[in-house]
Amino acid sequence: MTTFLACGLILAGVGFYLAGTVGLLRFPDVYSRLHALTKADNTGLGLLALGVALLAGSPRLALLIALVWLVAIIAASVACHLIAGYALQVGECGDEDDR
Amino acid sequence: MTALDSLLALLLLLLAARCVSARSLLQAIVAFIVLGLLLALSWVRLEAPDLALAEAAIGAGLLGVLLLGTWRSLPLGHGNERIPLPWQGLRPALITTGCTVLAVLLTVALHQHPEQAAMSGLAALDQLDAAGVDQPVTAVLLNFRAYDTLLEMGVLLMALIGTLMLDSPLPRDTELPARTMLPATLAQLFLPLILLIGLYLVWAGAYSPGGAFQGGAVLAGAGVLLILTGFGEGDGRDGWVLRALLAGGALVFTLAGLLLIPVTGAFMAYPQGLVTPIMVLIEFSLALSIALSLLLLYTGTPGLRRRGER
Amino acid sequence: MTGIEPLAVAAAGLMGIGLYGFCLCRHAVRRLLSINLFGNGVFLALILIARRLPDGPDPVPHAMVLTGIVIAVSATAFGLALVRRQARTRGDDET
Amino acid sequence: MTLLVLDAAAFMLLLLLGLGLIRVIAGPAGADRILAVQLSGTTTVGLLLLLAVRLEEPALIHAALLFVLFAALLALAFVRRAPPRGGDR
Repeated sequence: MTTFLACGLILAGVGFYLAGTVGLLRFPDVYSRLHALTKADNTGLGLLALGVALLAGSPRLALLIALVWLVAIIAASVACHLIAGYALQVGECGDEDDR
Repeated sequence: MTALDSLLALLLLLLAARCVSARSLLQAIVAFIVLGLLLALSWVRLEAPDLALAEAAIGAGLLGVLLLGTWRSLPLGHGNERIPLPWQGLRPALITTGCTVLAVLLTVALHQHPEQAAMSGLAALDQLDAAGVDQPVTAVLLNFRAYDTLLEMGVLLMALIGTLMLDSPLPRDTELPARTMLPATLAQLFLPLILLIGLYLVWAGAYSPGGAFQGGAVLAGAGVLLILTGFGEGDGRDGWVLRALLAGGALVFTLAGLLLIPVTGAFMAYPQGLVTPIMVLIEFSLALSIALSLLLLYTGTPGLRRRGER
Repeated sequence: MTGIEPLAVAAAGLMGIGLYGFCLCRHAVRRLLSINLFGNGVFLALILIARRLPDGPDPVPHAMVLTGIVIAVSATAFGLALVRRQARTRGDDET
Repeated sequence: MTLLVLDAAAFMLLLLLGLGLIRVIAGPAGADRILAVQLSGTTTVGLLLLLAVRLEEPALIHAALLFVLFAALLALAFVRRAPPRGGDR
């Protein structure tokens, strides 16, 4: 039963990753792509981590996996905040990195 | 799993080609950073979690940031170039032929399975009981390749001395695009965690993947985080404490090896019963030296200070 | 022999591409990146060889690769310091 | 069955990482590239967690933890530079 639940959660997580990647590729500008990354990706990692934690078998490892997810959310939100601020300041002037 | 390996190999080659052929230097650097991620996955697939840890600490925490920092310090457009494609001229064509032949020969060679390969490893595994630690890679590093570890520390220090003689520190960080408290908060939240996992890796190196180098690299990453979030910066002057810590790893290692010669009769052999405490002492001093050397290699300065301190 | 090992192809390919970049790139940072590509190929090859042992991976190549990573990082950091110094010296000359 | 699901999920994730590389290569702006690098980082972490269970190697969770702890460093290093337009740089 737990195994089925874990497999379902992992597959659902992969589905969110899929949504995130599609969003990254298909959304029109930087700001909407940020959505794709932070929302879908962290939910994906969350569901995946939950599934993996169920399979891990020991509470210590499960807690460690939960910590990975928690740190990932914090890091991703800060990173996206910074990137958004940068994009806003630079403006979407295209290939500014070819300087 | 073979499908996974094939895809991994394909992506590795794709990114390597991108890294070499991208016109802008930034794009080449970004491709190299992503290649580091995939390399970590390759280490996992090749049953080398030690190397995956090292790649995580070095690739994500140090090398990528150093490359980006150096790129930022270069003048506009510096390093943007178009590499000639294989069919554009005689020289590229010849070089391509040579490299392709090399790659094909190497692929063939790597698929050969000669008899009695890797005798050194069998010998080392047989002797593992004699060592004080259980984890094969750390045990090999500390016992059978003690000279190697010592000289590796020496190479790190030499690179640091060379870098300091060049007197070309990374430029001071510019202000963040948005006035925000978030990075500082991030540093305060993550710093204890990073330090904890760094020290844990040094400690755990004895019986699970990890060790002085991985732990030291993680500690250096903590320093880089402090510098990037504006808590610290490189200093043009150095202090004796810092120098002592830098030399500490190599010194403790050599002294422990030399002073115990009267007891054990051999260089770098440790008396029974005292092996574990001596190993722990050596590992921690090595990790500290490695962390500080890597951090100073990043800043390119002989010292460190708090931001704003004179 | 059990078919083609994909990561062996990747190791050889990384060495080939790294050498190509090293020969044809002019800028120092790009050459450093190319050397690192080549080095990563060598590391992969070493670890692949380490797996030939019947009982578990051979720890000696693992230790060698770990040492190799340390040395690659310190050499790259030194190279980048050289590049910064060179750029600064040239900038001083032009002004 | 669990192994099959784990293998399939790992393969899918690596495939998605590869697709995300299109954004790394195509850009168009530097922010897009660094965003795509962040996504590949998170995907790598997911893969590491999956493989940790699949290969029964708990040390991989430590590697995953290191990757997420250092994930923000690259973004920080990237945005900390003078704006390319205007200014004296």
